[in-house]
Parts: sequence; C-alpha cells; structure tokens
Amino acid sequence: MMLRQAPAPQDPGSQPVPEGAPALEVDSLTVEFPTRRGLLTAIDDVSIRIAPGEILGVVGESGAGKSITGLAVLGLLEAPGRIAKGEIRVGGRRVDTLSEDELTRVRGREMGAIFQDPLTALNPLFSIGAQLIETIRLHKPMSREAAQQKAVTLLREVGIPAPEDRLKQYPHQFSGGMRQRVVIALALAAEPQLIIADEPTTALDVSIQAQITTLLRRLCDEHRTGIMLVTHDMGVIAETADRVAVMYSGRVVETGRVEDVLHDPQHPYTRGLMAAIPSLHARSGTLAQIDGAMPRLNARPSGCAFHPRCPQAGPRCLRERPQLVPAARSEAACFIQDGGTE
Amino acid sequence: MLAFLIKRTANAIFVMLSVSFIAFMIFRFVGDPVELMLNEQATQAQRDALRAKLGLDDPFIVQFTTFVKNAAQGDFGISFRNQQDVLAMIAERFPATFELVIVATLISLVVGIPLGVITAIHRQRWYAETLQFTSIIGISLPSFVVGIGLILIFSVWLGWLPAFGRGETVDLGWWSTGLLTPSGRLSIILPALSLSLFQITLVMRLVRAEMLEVLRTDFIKFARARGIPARTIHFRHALHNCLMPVVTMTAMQIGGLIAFALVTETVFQWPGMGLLFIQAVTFVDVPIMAGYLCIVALIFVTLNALVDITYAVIDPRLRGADK
Amino acid sequence: MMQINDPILTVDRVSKRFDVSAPWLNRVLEGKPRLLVNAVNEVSFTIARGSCFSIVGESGCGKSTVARLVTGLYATSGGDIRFGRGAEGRPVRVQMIFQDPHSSLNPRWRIGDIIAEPIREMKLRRDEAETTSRVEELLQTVGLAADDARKFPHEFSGGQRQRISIARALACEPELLVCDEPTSALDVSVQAQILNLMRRLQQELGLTYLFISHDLSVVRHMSDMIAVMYLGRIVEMAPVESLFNQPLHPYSQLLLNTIPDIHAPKRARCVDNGEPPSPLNPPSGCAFHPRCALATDACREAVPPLRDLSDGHKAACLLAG
Amino acid sequence: MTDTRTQPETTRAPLAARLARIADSDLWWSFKNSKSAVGAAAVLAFVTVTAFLAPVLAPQNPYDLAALELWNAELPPVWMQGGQMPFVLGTDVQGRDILSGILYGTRISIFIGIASVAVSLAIGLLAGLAAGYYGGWIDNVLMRIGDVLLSIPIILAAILVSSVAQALLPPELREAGIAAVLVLAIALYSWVQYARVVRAQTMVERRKEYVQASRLVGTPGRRLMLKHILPNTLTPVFVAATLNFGLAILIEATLSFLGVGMPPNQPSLGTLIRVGNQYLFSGSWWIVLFPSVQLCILVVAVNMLGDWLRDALNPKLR
Amino acid sequence: MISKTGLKVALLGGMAAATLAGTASAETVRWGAPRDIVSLDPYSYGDSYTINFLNHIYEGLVRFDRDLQIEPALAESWEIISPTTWRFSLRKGVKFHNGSDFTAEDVLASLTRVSDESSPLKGNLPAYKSATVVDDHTIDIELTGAYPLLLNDLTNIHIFDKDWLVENNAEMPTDVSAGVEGYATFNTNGTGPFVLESRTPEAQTVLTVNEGWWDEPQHNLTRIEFQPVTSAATRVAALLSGEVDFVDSAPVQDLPRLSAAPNLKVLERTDLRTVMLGFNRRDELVAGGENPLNDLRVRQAMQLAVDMDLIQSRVMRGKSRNAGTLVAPSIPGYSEALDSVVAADPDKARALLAEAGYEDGFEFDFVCTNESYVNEEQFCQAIASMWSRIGLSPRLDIGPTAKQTPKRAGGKADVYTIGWATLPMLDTYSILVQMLHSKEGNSGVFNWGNWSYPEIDKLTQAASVELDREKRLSMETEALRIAKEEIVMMPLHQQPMAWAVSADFEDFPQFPDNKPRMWFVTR
Repeated sequence: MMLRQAPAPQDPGSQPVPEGAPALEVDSLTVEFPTRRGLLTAIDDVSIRIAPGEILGVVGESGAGKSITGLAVLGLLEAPGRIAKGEIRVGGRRVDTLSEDELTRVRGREMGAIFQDPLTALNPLFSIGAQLIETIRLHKPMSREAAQQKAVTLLREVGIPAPEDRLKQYPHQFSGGMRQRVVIALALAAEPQLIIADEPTTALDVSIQAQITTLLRRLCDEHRTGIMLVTHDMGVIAETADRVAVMYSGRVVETGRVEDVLHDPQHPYTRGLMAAIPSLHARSGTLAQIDGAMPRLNARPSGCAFHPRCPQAGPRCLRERPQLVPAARSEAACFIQDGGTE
Repeated sequence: MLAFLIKRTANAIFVMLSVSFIAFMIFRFVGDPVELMLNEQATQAQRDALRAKLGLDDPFIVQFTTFVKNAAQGDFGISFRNQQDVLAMIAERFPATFELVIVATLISLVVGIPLGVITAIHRQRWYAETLQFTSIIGISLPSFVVGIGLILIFSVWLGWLPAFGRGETVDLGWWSTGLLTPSGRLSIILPALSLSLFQITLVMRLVRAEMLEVLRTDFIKFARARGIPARTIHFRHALHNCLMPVVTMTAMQIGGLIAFALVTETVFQWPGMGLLFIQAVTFVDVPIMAGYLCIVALIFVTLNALVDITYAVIDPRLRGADK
Repeated sequence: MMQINDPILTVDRVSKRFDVSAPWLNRVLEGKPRLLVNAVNEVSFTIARGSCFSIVGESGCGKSTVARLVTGLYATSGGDIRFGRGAEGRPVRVQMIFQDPHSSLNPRWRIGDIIAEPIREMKLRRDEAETTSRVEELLQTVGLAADDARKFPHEFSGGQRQRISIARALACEPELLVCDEPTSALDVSVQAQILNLMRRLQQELGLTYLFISHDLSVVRHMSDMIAVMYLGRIVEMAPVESLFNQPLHPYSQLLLNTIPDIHAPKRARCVDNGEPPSPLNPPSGCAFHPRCALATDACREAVPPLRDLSDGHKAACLLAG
Repeated sequence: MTDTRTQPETTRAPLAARLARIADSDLWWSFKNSKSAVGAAAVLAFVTVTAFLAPVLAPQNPYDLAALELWNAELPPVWMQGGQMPFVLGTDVQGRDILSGILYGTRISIFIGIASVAVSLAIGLLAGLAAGYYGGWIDNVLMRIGDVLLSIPIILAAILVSSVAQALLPPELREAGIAAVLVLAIALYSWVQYARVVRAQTMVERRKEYVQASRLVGTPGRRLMLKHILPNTLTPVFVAATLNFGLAILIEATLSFLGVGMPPNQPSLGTLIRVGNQYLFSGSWWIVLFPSVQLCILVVAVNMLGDWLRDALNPKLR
Repeated sequence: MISKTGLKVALLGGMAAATLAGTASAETVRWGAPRDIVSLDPYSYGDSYTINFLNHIYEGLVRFDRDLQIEPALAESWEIISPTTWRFSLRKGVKFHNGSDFTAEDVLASLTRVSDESSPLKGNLPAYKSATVVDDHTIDIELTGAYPLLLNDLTNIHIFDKDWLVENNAEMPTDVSAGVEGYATFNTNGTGPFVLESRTPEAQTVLTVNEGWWDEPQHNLTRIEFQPVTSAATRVAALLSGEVDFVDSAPVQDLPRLSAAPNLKVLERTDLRTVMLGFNRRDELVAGGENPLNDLRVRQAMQLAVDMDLIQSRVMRGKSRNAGTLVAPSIPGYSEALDSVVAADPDKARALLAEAGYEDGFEFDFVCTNESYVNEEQFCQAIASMWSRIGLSPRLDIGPTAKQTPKRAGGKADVYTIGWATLPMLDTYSILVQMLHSKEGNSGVFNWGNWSYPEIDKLTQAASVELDREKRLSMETEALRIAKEEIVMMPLHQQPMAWAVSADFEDFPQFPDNKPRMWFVTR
C-alpha cells in the first residue's frame, strides 16, 4: 500500500534560519487573479506576523480574502491565482520563492493545515492509519512499526479514544468532531511550527466547536506552534486567539490584541461588525447594521474599499487608500485615526 | 451483502427475461418461421405439421415459457441457414470475439490511463491540450473508416499486417486461441487497434475527467498541504480514487464492445460472433439473431452485476455500510 | 402583549417518524429491525399572535422538521397542529423563509416571477397589472428596488436574496412566518440587516414568527419564547429572559456554557462534554443522560416530562426545579 | 391559470437586452475565447447550412433517378485529368455527383441526428422527471425498462430494430419509412441516458428549497416539475444531447455501412462510404474518400462543440 | 522504395514478410471465397456453391471433364436397358476416406437419401423413381419416364458410404424442421481427391490431398485452405497483400488493378449465366391497381428504355456480354438468330407507353438483390434510372437474397432480377421447364411472375420426351423465340466471371460454369 518516500534533504532553503524567528511573517502580500474581466486583486498588500506559540485570528466576512491568505502561505493558490508581490517567511525561511518541489518539503514539516470540512479532507479509500503513517514516514524516516506507534500517540494527543483500534478504520466511520481531530493529528504529524487552520470549526456543532478550539489552544501552548486561525466567527476568535487581524475586501483593516480589538474597535468596519453581533446578555431593540455588502472583487471602490458603507467617510476616503496606523491600543487602516477624512 | 447479492441477481434475471422476451418477439414475429424453414414447394399439410411441431399454435404464454426454458438451457434452436445448433455456432465464435475485445480493452487501458493522467496533471501544457484535442478526433472517427484506412495503409500499401481473418489458431479444449501463433498475433493487431481506438480515447478522457475531479477535492488539497509529493498524490491518492470508475466503466464497456466488435469483424472479416450475427441479419437467420441477442445481453448483464458486486466488496464506504 | 388566549398556532404532542430501515430484503435476510427515527417526539407548544417563538438546538435535533411540519411540507406521524383564525376569518396563512439563499430561489426565474408566483398561484390579485405593482411594492418593502424584478437571482448577494425570499413569503399575505435558520448562511453585518428587517416587518405587518436557529445570540435577540430541543424533544421552554438568566435543563446550561461569548471571552468552560448520540439509537430515558454530569439511574430509565417549574418556565429534567 | 399569466409582460426583457445578456454571459465569453469551439461552430454551421441548402447548391439531385446519367459514371474530381464540371468532386458508378451526394447525404445524417436526439430527449425528459419526482413504482418501472434497454448494446439494438422494421414495412412506405425507423432505432435506446440524468438531477432539485417554497403556495406537482425542476435539470442534458447528436450520426453511418441503414438510391454518408468502399482498389478513391472526410469533419465538429460545452457548463472547471 | 523496405525491416524484422507470404508451401491453395459453404452435407441445402466445393470431397457416378463433357467417375460405364431403366457398372477398388469399399449399396443409400421426400435436393434428380442393386458393382436406376438428361443430373449427386451413414444415424437427409442436426453436417466421408482436415464455419475449411484416390491426380496440391472473405474490398486487399492466392469472385472494377499487380494474374470469361428481368403478370401490381405490365407495349417500352451498351461499358466495365436471348451461346438450344440485342430508343419507348395509355408512367416495385449477380446493385440502379427517364417510377428495393427471394417467389415483386445458367443440366430445357412454363406441378417453379403461354408449355412438354437431339433443340429454340417476341423475360447479359490467382500457378483452368475445380490445378 505504501509508496516508499525518498528521504528529503534536510534543508530546503539555503539561507540560515534565524533563531527565535516568528512562526510566520507575511510582508505586503498581494494576490492576483487574472480573469476575463481584468486583473482581480484578491489580497492587497497584507502583512501578518505570528510568533511561535501564538494564535492569530484572521477574521472577516466572505470575500474578505482571509482563506486566500492562508492558501497563499501554504503555496496552494489555485491557478490562475498568483502571488504578485510580497514576501512570506515561515520560521524565518522565505517560502514564496520556493519551487513546487521545495515547497512540498516545507509543507507538512514546517507548516501544517487544517481545512473546514473534515468529511472531505481525508481520502475516503485509505484507512486513517495508512494516511497517518504515510505522512509521518514522509517527514521522519522511521520504520512502519515506529510510525504506527507515533500515529497512536498522535491520535491520543488529539483526544481520540482507543486510538489503536481506530487506526484501521476509514474516515466514514468517524463522527464529524472525531474526523476533525484526525485532521489535526495529520497536520501535527511532523510538528510544524505553523498551522494554517481555515475555518476549522465552521462545519461543527456548537458543543463540538468548543472542544476543537480548546484542543487547538492546548496544542498551540504545548508545542509552541504558531496558528493562523482563519474564521468568520468573532466568537471563535474571542475564545481562542491571542491577536486578531480583521480583513475587509482583501486588506487588513485592523489588527491588535483580541481584547483590544473586541472591546475598543477603532476601524468603523470593526466597530460596525461588533455592534451587529446580537448580544447574549441584553436584548436591544435594533441591531446596529452596516448597510450594503462587501464589494465584489471586480467592483472594488476606489480609495478605502469600505467608504460606500462607512457612516464617517469623507472625500479623502474616496481618493486615497489608508494604511495601518496605530490607533488606541491596536492598529487600524482608517483616516479617522490618520489625519482625518477630509 | 447477501441481500445485495440477491437483489442484484434478481435484477439481472429480470433484465434477462425481458431481453429474452424481445428475442422471442423477434423470433416469433419477424417473418413466419414456417415460411423461412420450408422451401416454397411445401404443401399446406407440411406447413401445418411444422407449425404444430414448433408449437406455434400454442397460446402465447406457453410459447414464451418454452422459449425461455429452452434458452435457459442454452437451446436457441437450429440455424435456418446452417442447420446447426445456434449455441454451438455462437460458442465456436465466442473465443475470437472475446480475444479481440480483451486485447482491445487491454490496449485501451494500457494506453488510455497514462494519457489520461498526463493530460489531467499537465492540463495547461501544449501537449496535454493537443492530446485532448486529438482524443476528440479519436471518438469521432467511425470505426469502419478507421478499419478501412488501417487495411489500406498496413496491409495493402506497406504489406506489414494481415487484412483479414484470425490467422492460425490453436485449440485449447473448446477454446480456440489465435494468441499462441505468430500469424494469430499478427492478425489481431489491426482489428484490435481499430476497435480500441475509440476505447483508448474514452478511457483517456474518463481518466482525465476523474483525475481533474479528484485533484480538486479537499483531501488532495489537504494531502498537498501536509507535504505529500506530487507524484505520490497523483499516482497514489488521485489515481487510486479514480481507477474504480475507470475499471468499472471498462468492465461494463466490454459488453458493449462485444457488440460493437461486429463492425470491426465485418471490416476485417474476423470470424467472431459479430460476423455471424451480421450474416444472420443478412440471411434473416432468426434463431441466430435471437440467440446472439440473448448471449450478448447475458454477458453484459453478468459483467454489470459482477462489477457492482466487486464494487461493494472493494469500496470501504460500501463495505462498512453496516457500521 | 401576549394574548395567550388567542394562540395563532397550537402544536399538540406532534411527532414525526422517518422510516430509515434497510430495504425489506435486507431486513428479512440479515435480521435487521425496522429502523424508525423519531425526528420529532411529542412536541407541544403554542405561539401567541404577534410574538416570536424560537426553537434552538444543534443539528439533527429536529428543529427544522418542526418547521416543515408546521408549514405542512411534512405530514405528522401523530399529534395535532391547530391554527388560529387569520384575517377576514380565513385560516391562518403560513409561509416559510429558508436557510440557504442560494437554493431557495429558482436560478432560472426572474425575481419578479419568483415573487409573483404565490400571487398568481393563490389568485390574490385580479390581473397582471395589479400583480406587477404588488411585486414592486413588496420589493420596496424589503428594501430592494422595483427594477430588480427584471433580474435573476445570481445577480444578488446573499443578503439581498434573503430579502427576496422574505418578499416572496410576504406575497401571500401570511400571518405566520416560519423562519428556518434565515441568517445562518449570512455574514454578520448582513445578518444584522436581515434581523432588523424582520423585526420591522413584524411590527409593521403584525407578523408572528416561528424562528428556528442554532445561534443563541440571534435567538435571544429575536424571541419572546424559546424552546430548546435535544434529540427530537423539547427539553426546556421559557420566556427568553428567564431562559438566558436561569437555564434549568443541563443541556441548556451546556449550550450557554460552551458558546463563545465575545463580550466575555476566555471564561472557564467545561468543554469535555462528549458528542450528541445518533438519533438512530437514542439513549434510554432522558436522551441527554450520557452527557449529563448530574445524571442518576432514574434519568436512564424514564423520559422526563416537560414540567412547568416557575411562571411559564418549563423543563424536562427530573433534577431541575 | 391561463397561459397569459404565466409569462408576464413586465418581466420579459426586450430582445436587445436579452442579446446583451447573452453577450455578457460567461458562456459566450468562454465560447469566444475557445478557438476550437469557434472553429467547430463555424465548421458545423457551414456544413449544416450547405446541407440544408443542398437543393439549391447541389449541381444534381442525387435521389432523382432520372437525373443520373451513366455516361458520367466514375469521373474523377475536376482537378484531375478527365474531371468535368460541374462534377467538382467527381462522380460514382451511377454518374451521381459526389458533391451532391455528400450534401444530400449530410442532410440525411443531420436530420437523423437531430430527430433522434429530439425524440429521445422528449421521452427521456418526461420519463426522468416522472421517475425522479414521483419515485416509487413509476421510478421502478421506468428504470427497469432502462436497464433492459441498456443491456442491449446500442449498435445491436439499432441493427435489430432497423432490420426488423425494414422487413415489416410495406414497400410503398419503405422509402419514407427507413429514415424514421433509423431515428426510432437510435432514439429508443438513447432516451435512457437522458432519463437517468434528469432523474438524478430531479431528485436533487426536488429537495431544494425553492421547490419547497413553491409547494407552500400550492403549486401543483405537474407545474412544479415542468416550470421549476425541468429547467434546472437541462444543463447536463444539453451537453449529453450534443454528444449524442454526434453519436447518432455515427450510428446511422455505421448502420448504413453495414447495409441495414439508408438504401443506395437514397444514400446517406454511410451508404456512400459503403458503396465507395467497393471501388477503393479500382482507382476511384474519391467515391469513398470525400464522404468519409465529410462524415469525420461533421462528427469531429459536433464532438468538439460538445466537449467545449461540457467544460464551459461545468461549474467546477470555472 | 528502398527506404520503405528498410523501414519495414527495421520495424518488424523479417517476421511480417515471412508470415504474410511464406506460410503457404508451393502446394497449398489459399482460397479467398466470397462466401462460406453452408454445410458439409451436400444434401442438406440446394446450394450449388456448396455442392461444388463438396465435390472435392465427394464424387458422383459421373463427372465433367476439363471441357465440361461428361466422363465416367464412380461409374465406369452405363447403358440404357429400357427407356426408363439405366444400368451403371461401378468402379472397383474405390475406397472411401475412412477406408471402406465403395459398392452399389452405397449408391442405393445415397440415391435414397437424396430423393427422400424431406430432401431439399430432390428437385435435382427429378426423374428418379427407384434403384435396384444388381450386384456389388452394378446398379439399375429406374426413371419415371424417358429422360435424356440423367447423366447431367448425376454429376451433382454425391455418393455417401452407406455403413458410415448407418453408424452415424444419418441415413435420412437432415430435417431442419425436426430440429435435428445431422452427423453429415459436421463430418465427411467421400471418395474424392481431397479429405477434410478441419472446418470452422465462416472462418476456415481445410482440405488435404487424398493419397488413396482411385484416379491419377492431374493436380499437384497437398492442401486447400478455404476462407470466406465476404467483403469484396477485403478480399481484394487480402489478395494484393498475398494473404490468399486465389479469389473466385474478383470485382470487375478491380480487375485492372489486379492484373497490374506483378504477383497476380486474372482469369476472366463470360459466365454461362444469363441475367434477366422478370415481370409480374398477375392482374394487379403489388401495391394494387391494374397491372400495365400485362401490356406487351409496356414491356417493349421498358426494354427499349434500357441502354445495355452503356451498362456493359460502364457498370460491367466491358466485361459482360449483352444478351438478346435467354441462354448463353454454348447452351444447347441457343440460336444465334435470336441473339440480337434490342437497341435503346427512349423516344420510341415513350411513344409506346403513350400508345398503351401510360404517358404519365406508373409506379412499380423493382426488386433486386445485392449479392446474387455481378454488380447487380449498380445495374439495377442504372436500369431504374433509365426507366425514370421515360417517365416510369420504379421503387427500387435492394436487399440480400434471403430477404428478396420470398418477395419474388411470393409474387411481391413487379419487376425482378434472376439469373439462369441451366445448370447442372446445361440445356435450354432447364429454363423452359423451370421458368418459362406455366406454374403447375413441378414445372414453372421459377415462374415467379405467374404468366402462362400455352405454346411454350406445349413445346416444353414435347421436348421433354423427345429423344432425338436435333428435334428437341429446335423445339426449345422455338420456345425461346416466342419468349423473346412476347418479352416474357427481358434478357440483360451474360455476366462476367473473374478469378484472380497468384502468378505462380502453372495451370488454373477456369470453367464457364464459374466453379473452381482444384483437382485440375497445378502450382
């Protein structure tokens, strides 16, 4: 069943890895999709930094570009999407310039991934054990028996009861929550320093969601793994992340520590978003609402992409694009904090 | 599993009963068997006697029951023209058709699968697009035109390969094979090629489509995300997942191929069942037509049932259905 | 505010069973039993005119089935569904808003035809001109332009489509709107728009809502009464404030305990609470007992009845109250 | 419910807007940008138009026995020595102009292709809708019929139907009837494919929320099927129909080649090839070559369009 | 050429060449036949192609020599003891292939078998009444009346081994209707020059030489591989590529190409078979309505419309011989005076039609087969086209013999093709009694149009008992004259027959009856 993997050279990149480098550094990342209606910029000048052991929540509504950011980091953008600008470093090593072969050696070993739907993320024709062992032996040359042992350990670590028996089972024999745990185990197989978790809880029920986020938090703390947690759910961010980056229409509009952004949002979008979430504690008559919807990529407004929906927009917002600047305790890309909107 | 087997078998039996009904209708109503069997000088008394002997005066349902009963025992009657037992005639020609079809199928798999994989994983490259384009021509060319062309080029012009027949055959019990003699092997090349051309492109296009489908799935994306090399992904994860439909289709196609071989057999004068059938159509040899119909349908239905059952045994999702 | 004497809808011990047994032959040969899923099990509630009644629960708990039973898309397997009197003495009209704004509009139809369909089917207007003007009126009511009638669904965003769904539902001039997770496919900012719209329509048109959702914060925002469902049964039913302030059933407590709260993040949560059992094979007695820290032997044996514990706050737990 | 009310004037877009919508659609864009699709469409349009203008364009009516002049038999194409106008592509042994034969033969091929697709579509759509929507015994009966038909390979079914029907047709109906029989022989088989596709799609669409919404306002089942579900099942059917059109042409040609199709005095492309094949070695290669080339061009163009359409309509490939 | 050869060698080595050209030893004939024989039992099916092939295995009491004259075979001599009794002295020392001796009992058993009521071949021996064994090597054959053509008939009555028949329960002819397969259908035991080695129907039948043949072989063959190749194009291809070395039905259009091939030679001559058209002479046409074909002027018009010279030069490639009368020149009873071809005259034809009252023409069914006669499909179309031009509307119906014969024989054809070679009798009497005679009793079996000319009937009956050859022939000629005058049948041509053989055959005699006789072939 197993294809023997040739042991990979130990170091895919050539430059030395700085000690204590951030798990992930994204600088001015721009992702473009050439289409028949012209060039679409899905990600526009996005910079992100994740320290080891830190969970960065990337939050935004659909179309904000948060998942594409994750895929760009993994080097899994689908054609015709391409990185037009910017640098990506994982653990200090530049990865956006690597060839596909080199990337393959980085993926899994340096960075892992967890996707939204655990049902489709596993190959239905291979047993859980086969998939785990394949991945383990790919990254760490070891005997089948040792790999099997390691697989059992991994499954136990992600909280799957009776892991020895479950190795032989196939994905369809697992419940949704258990399957997502398997996916996490697979992502952890080579103990990467960065995990991209793309909506890992969206497909799960509330009570299971909490289990998975708690598991992620624990693994992050124990292994000093940096996690990029991509989600649309502010609640998940609030419970899990250390820092948050709020994305709107392909840009980061606000970033900072979770408590700061949640309690004292500076960007009008973040503020509107927080106010639009119904409270669990008190019942308000009318929810604050942001009129309109996220612009489509091919119809992005000039200047600040948020200006058509922004109650405080001024003429400058139509002309110029705001950059992230310190605002209160976080950073926001808004002229209100950066010299006014006139 | 047992229930599945029973249901699948019941379905197969139902289909076979229906097909034999069609065959019976052809037998009974295409021309009057009495007219076809007697020469024109026969007297009315002879006609009546034969009519009674054949049971043509019995009620319809009795006739059909008799027909099915006989057919189930392999008795399709005697050929009007050759005066031989129909089943024996078909059985005698079965090896020729079967070898042709199997060789054509093997060619189509051996050539088609790699081509399909290549065109899928290098979808944007020029050679993949060229292949894909060529494959359209492959499924569009009528096989008789291909056959005529092959004969013209390889037999008449170049003189490399035989234009007709099966070459020398060797008898292995009741099975006669042409694959064990040099002339037999040479003879099968052109017909098999002509028959498989359509299959090759079919397999290639199916593999390509399935591969593209599978390569888009999350589990492939996830496999890439955990660093599994492209080769492993393509040939272990992706191909594994699309081989099932390919093998299924190929197996199911064998039934159709056996029937379709009659065109090839006509062009290459390949002494198989199809040639027999076409000649029977020409000579209104109804028992052979009816028998051939039943036997092709039987092969078809059996293959389908086997494929379904194998599927149920192999696929972990279906196998573990009781969980 | 609540005229409980004049309920617009009374659901009386309604059940719905789905037959998911293996085919006959398998049962005979493999000795498998008939498998019936009790998707909804003896559910009773009443909805007061003009109020919003919510059913909340996790996937598979039967809440959507209740919605379809009430609208008549499913036939009940037992129990009664009674409607009050509607306008002009005719029976109450029920309409439904669906979860998925992508599949709830026929992609091949123009918006105008989609909204006009109920008017035409039910012959609510005399002629085409009246229908057209009614469609335009409805579009404006839900915050769209009259021009949008010419467009096709794919030209709209998710929020706009949900508005169209609402307009279609309103076209029947219904008294009761069944809303099956109307915002769960929408983004937060759009969700607020739709919730506000629904609120406004409720007030302007005097609508009654049966609101189905898994999102407790949305439910809290919209509802007057809340029913919590678990594995086909209502385990707790209470006015909204009472339920949120003082959940009585352990399952309600678990839900409130595990949902993320942006206003009080990173509170100590007990998340090790197992997974919901399969509805095919529900636990005996109280279905929640395997996950319940307080469960006793009694919980394993009898199905606890829904008891009124205080002032309209009902719970189906032996230990509560 | 009158018909006038089902399609209100207000929502019907003017033609110009409609065209603009088409010109702006993804499908048109994909078409414009696919060289093979444009090429295939152009070839197909040319072949179709010339075929249907055959009575105007063709120098001769090849079906009119009185028009055939044996003196002109086996003339080579005009560019060869001995070639004569107006027989551009030469003549066959009856003095039948090959070009005219090809034009008329293509007309028959296209007619049989279109007619068999139309007939099988009509049966297949209705059967598939009924099976998918009602389920139960209707579904069972229809699908079992489909099983039976599919267990008889198409070429075999077509040969049987066509040879049986030809044997049963009275002579005065034979000329007109053979084309109809061929259409029937092909359609009888291929409706199953559409029925299966539509059935599967119907079972998916039936559960969709827009159908439930329509049920809620009391739309009767028949209207639900025809106005809501049917239009949404057509995309895959459309692709299959295009590819089957090519297949139908091939099958007709094959039957004619085998001698159970169109008769030699009403030749289709397959008949021309069969007859011409007898003169392959005698030097009159043009009798077999040109009809073969035309047949291949026609089917390749159809299949290329079908191929493009399948990719263009496949949402996953966008 | 060099590069082509080089490529060939490079790609396939010598293998292909060796296989294609070299498997046959010098003494093998690989025979590419237009069709298979239907059975190994000569009595099971009245098919002259089958009977001729089986003549390599079985023999009759007499046979044709190289000049188609009758010579002794299994009978050494015969005498007519009374007008109805013939005595045959049988050859001694003849052995069947299984080693048993040939005796009079075998002849009796064979004659009994062939004349059985259920025998499809009984019509080939019409005058036979009974036979009596005189001694081991003498047998008397009783006839129903005086019959001059017995020897001609006997050339085609193959002699079985009685014991072999008895052992294998095959004494009676295979009865199709009984659903019984005969042993003789699959097995042979004759006395002829060749022995059956193997047979796969529709694929290959292999004969090897009979070392113990009683006669001195004129051939030097050791093996005959008989392979049906039904598609003419494939047959020609196989011949050109050297896969077969004899084809007994080469398409006329391919003859130039075949004669140009250095490794082949073409043998051609005109057949004895005269192809002609018959007319429906019943009161109504097939589709209903009054039958114009009963009007002689209409038939004359139809004959005048057809330009046989054009058909001869174009369709038949100049290889056929246009016929003015219904039998070929070498058939006794032929008269050169009658053999004048009617020249085409469409104007006169139209005038005649108008005179008969059919200036607007009429529709009728024209039934042809597509494989019975040389280029039949083509000349039928050409004739239909010529008729169309004088205003008639023929509905051309072309199909395989098996489908068309019931139509023609059953009166479901207004005009039809038929060919007649007077075989095996080789006398005009054959066509008179079988075709021109009114349909009554065993006469007029092929009178498919159902006409009746009492004068022809009278002449035919007189000729059948006239033992004076000259008198008999003049009666036959007179009947032919009436037939020509009345256009009972419309003669078209004697069709060409063309064989193509490998150039290395020394002697490959071709016969006007189009029957390959391998026992005369040397290589």
